[in-house]
Amino acid sequence: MSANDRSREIGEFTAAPDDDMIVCRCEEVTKGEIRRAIHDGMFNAHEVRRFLRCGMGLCQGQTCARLVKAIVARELGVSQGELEDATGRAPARPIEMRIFASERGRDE
Amino acid sequence: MRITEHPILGASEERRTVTFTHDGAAYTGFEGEPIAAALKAAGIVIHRYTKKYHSPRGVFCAIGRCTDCVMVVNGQPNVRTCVTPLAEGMTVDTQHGAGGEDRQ
Amino acid sequence: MTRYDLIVVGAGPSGLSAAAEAAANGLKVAVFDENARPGGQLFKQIHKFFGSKEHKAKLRGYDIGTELLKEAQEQGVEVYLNAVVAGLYADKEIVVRLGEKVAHFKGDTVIIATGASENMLTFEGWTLPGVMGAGAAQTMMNINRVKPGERVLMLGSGNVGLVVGFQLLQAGCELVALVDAAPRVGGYGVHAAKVARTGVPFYLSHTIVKAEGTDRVTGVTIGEVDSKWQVIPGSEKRFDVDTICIAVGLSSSTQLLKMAGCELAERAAGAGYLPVCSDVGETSISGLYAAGDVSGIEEASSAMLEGRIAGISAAGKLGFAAQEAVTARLATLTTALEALHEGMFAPKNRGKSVDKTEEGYDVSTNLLKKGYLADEEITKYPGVKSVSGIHPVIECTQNIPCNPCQDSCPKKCITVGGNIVTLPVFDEKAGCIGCGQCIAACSGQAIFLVNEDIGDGLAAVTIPSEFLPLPEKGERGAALDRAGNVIGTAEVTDVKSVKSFDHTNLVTFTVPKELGMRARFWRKGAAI
Amino acid sequence: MSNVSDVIVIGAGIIGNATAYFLTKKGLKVTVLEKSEYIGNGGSSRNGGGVRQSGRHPAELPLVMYGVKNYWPTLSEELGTDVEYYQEGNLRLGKTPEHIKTLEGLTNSAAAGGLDVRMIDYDEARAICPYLSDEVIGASWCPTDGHANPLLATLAYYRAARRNGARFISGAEVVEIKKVAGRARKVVTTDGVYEADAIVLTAGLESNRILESVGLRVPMNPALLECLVTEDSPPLFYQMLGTAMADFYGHQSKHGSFVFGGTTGFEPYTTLGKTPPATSSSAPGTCRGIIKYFPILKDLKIVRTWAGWMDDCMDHIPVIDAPEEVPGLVIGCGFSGHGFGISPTAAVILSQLAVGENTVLDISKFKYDRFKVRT
Repeated sequence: MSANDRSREIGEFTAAPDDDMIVCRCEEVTKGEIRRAIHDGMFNAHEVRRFLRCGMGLCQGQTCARLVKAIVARELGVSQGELEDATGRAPARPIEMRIFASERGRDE
Repeated sequence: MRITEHPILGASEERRTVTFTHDGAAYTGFEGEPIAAALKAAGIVIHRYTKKYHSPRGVFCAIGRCTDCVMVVNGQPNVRTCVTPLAEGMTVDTQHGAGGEDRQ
Repeated sequence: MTRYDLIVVGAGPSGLSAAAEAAANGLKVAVFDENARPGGQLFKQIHKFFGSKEHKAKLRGYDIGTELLKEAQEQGVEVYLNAVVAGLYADKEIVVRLGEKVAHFKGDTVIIATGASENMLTFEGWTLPGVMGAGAAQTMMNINRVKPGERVLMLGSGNVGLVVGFQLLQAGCELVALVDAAPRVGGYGVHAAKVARTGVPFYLSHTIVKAEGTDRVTGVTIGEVDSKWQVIPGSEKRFDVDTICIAVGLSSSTQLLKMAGCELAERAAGAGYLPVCSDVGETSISGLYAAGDVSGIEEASSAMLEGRIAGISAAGKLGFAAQEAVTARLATLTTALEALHEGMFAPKNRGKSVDKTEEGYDVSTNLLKKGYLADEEITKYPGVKSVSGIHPVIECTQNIPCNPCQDSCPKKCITVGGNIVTLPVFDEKAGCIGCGQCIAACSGQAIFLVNEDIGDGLAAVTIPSEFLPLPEKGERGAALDRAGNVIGTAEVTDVKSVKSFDHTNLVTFTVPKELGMRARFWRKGAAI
Repeated sequence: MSNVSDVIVIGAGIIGNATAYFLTKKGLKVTVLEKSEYIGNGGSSRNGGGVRQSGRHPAELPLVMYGVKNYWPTLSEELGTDVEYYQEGNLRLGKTPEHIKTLEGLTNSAAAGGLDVRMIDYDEARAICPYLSDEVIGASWCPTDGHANPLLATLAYYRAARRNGARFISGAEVVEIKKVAGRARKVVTTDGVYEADAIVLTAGLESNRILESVGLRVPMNPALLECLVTEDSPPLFYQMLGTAMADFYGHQSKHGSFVFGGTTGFEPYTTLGKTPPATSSSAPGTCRGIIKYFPILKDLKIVRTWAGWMDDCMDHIPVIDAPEEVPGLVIGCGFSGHGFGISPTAAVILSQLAVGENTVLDISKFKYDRFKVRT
């Protein structure tokens, strides 16, 4: 069966002692929630992120992206290299609307 | 907690002292140092309590990336205190959740 | 729109080097950095660097930063600080936050030198205030001049963990333990040894079980791990600490490269996604380069060379430098970079356990497992010879790219040779005069001067000291061995602080003769 | 596992996932083929989340009204995932008499279609949303409009369809559709050949590349869509917001962050690349637009911006049809940037077309062959 087949058997979700560990510090998403989402069909960090918001907080996944990827890889039994990295999006740091709205050289 | 004499870096340079408040109480720090440094020197390590589980957070990366050290500064929430310079008269408050209730 | 020949993002070691190199070739260059001060991590690096003269070896990081900055400014590089590059867009355009506005700039070439950020790992209590990256602790103490904590546990025995661990001691913090889940010390043995000899215990094959505390860290429990990284029940140990530092590796900060649409790939399993680059650091997008840690984690010394390589390449690409000149310069820089890629810790050896040096000496398992060399094995190495009279004892036992000791000796007692990673050899016939230059020159603080018999049943030992307060002449304290155990009383007979030694003080003490080849640290207070 | 199913759905965006969901509810065996490694990686994960009826093309109005009545209010419960649907109304704002004229035109047309929408003055608009700038002079107001979280809704349909037994295959690009004895039956992908009694094509912009293999084409073009999201903020208001000029639109999400989309005017002129390129001028422009209408938001920090492709149809409404010339094939594409709000209705109709049932609504306006030359 193709590795991309979402009906592929990855085993039942089984509770683990560290399931209540926070993984995404900004959005406070736990390891257990992430593991559950994977068993619900979210087979990569992008889908897990969109489903649970881990990596969507103020820091945009700067700390948790790698941690989430490692959990996904482990749960699916694949190497981390098979999973793509988080995307990079502007702004690299949070920037206020009023600052974004003021462009140097505009209306000056 | 301040390092006044250091075997490699020597004595700390003279810096201007400024006054700021933290949750209403007055403190002093050095002008231009990160807010987080002034707080640390004053023994304050809890910067915020999170939204979902109300758990305490402090300085984690100290270079403005992880955003864990954010506080309400001069009424604005989510200010990264590890990279925001301290200025005279700043109000620095523990952030609860997203903060910003007083933004308007 | 303002356009530059070269835009560099990141004013760290690679970015500044790239900018200086390009500007020296006539390019109009701007460097953007989000921080208030340039230098990236260099100004946090208060230790002396390894390498050779070309790598600015034996200079401290912040001095290299100052030099680089001066060079860039003299070459006319515009350095924008507090300038957050928010995005990298099509046509090599950047949007930068400058104060209360954003500005747009385009570069005919762009070099991304955004460095890396610290990896983290999770354990119970890891979100408590007091748990922080080792880099965070370093920033707090070396830049902000505030102690990150009073009692600290360090997780990670790579160079970052070891170096920051030592710097915590220098800042006056107590380092209660250095812990690593791996069974071997990951960083340079010399870095480990200088921490271990102060009495800091190493716990290899251990990990953090939990951080304790309700509002902040008040303690930590560690435990020994089995071959499957599971904690062995009953192996737990608890420490009172207020701070836990995490040094478990770095990840390249590739966000801007991803935004631009560069091709990224995993070069080795577990290495993370890195930009696919040519030999000179050019990414899959023509004219867009990656240099320094963003293109793969290495040391600051290699980052500087990678920056220069990208800088001269950009100059060649844009027609500012003639092809022959570019080729010649690249050859020099590449040779220097290759030298850093030699030795046991070379990128190619990552994840491998090297058991023998290139010369065939056994690598000390004590050093790898406990952080220090055992007394009985020390004379196996070519830098250590037990001879009469004053002589250097060079406790440098791993192939690392470093050779300042060779040039430091006015009597040519020390030879590293043409291959920079070769272990230094002590030549007892050359006639050591006990000047101590080698002690101050050794970035690893691995050279000592010993006179094993000065009469009266005593030996004299001179050690490098970078701690405060310095002892007084005549002061009696404790002599510690390489493991940090108190082995006797030591009386200070000389304290030498010379400007050219650059804050490495030479402390000479006497100990009973049988301790001359064992005593490697002096501690204030009684020998208990 | 057998590669034969009752229906193949090509494209795992929200339309495809919802179609698969409705088909599995009929007890059918469904296979969903997705080119990307990720489910819902196109417009479904990149849009602004509006579930609007006001401001719709008259032809689409019945579809969205049907969805707002029959699907959206119970969607979270039905799919077992909170899709963060808020039905708090839509304010479309105007600052000039010309704006008001535009809004009146839209309002009249929608009201004629049976929608509860009307023009309101500044005071009434302020009473609904007290944070409006005093430059606003009036607005159109549709109380039954709302918004939902497109990321969650897309994945919720996927999750529910998968739980119902739909087989999803991601990371395999469809190469061609093959006819067998005059009927579309086989789908060749980069990793295999799949076969079904009916094929539903919901592949957005990619649809034309696939349609080519059976000699069909929908007149549509890529158009860029750009959005941004802020840090989270305490609740301020939950209406869906827009302007007469359509310079921005958006809402506050359940999470507290504000999601806004905006346009620069350059959207049709962007090079079609591998990934949709966010442009350097979009976020500044959108922020200027927002601050003019909602000055209170000026200090909110933007944490992320992104772009997506819209499959902009010649007449800006979709093709939802089972074209007679290719039996076995059902097309649902060309949603032109407003597919999210009508996705449940569009999907139920596509599922009905796939099995030859009568559709719940008339689809004559969405026929494949409606496009005619000008003269």
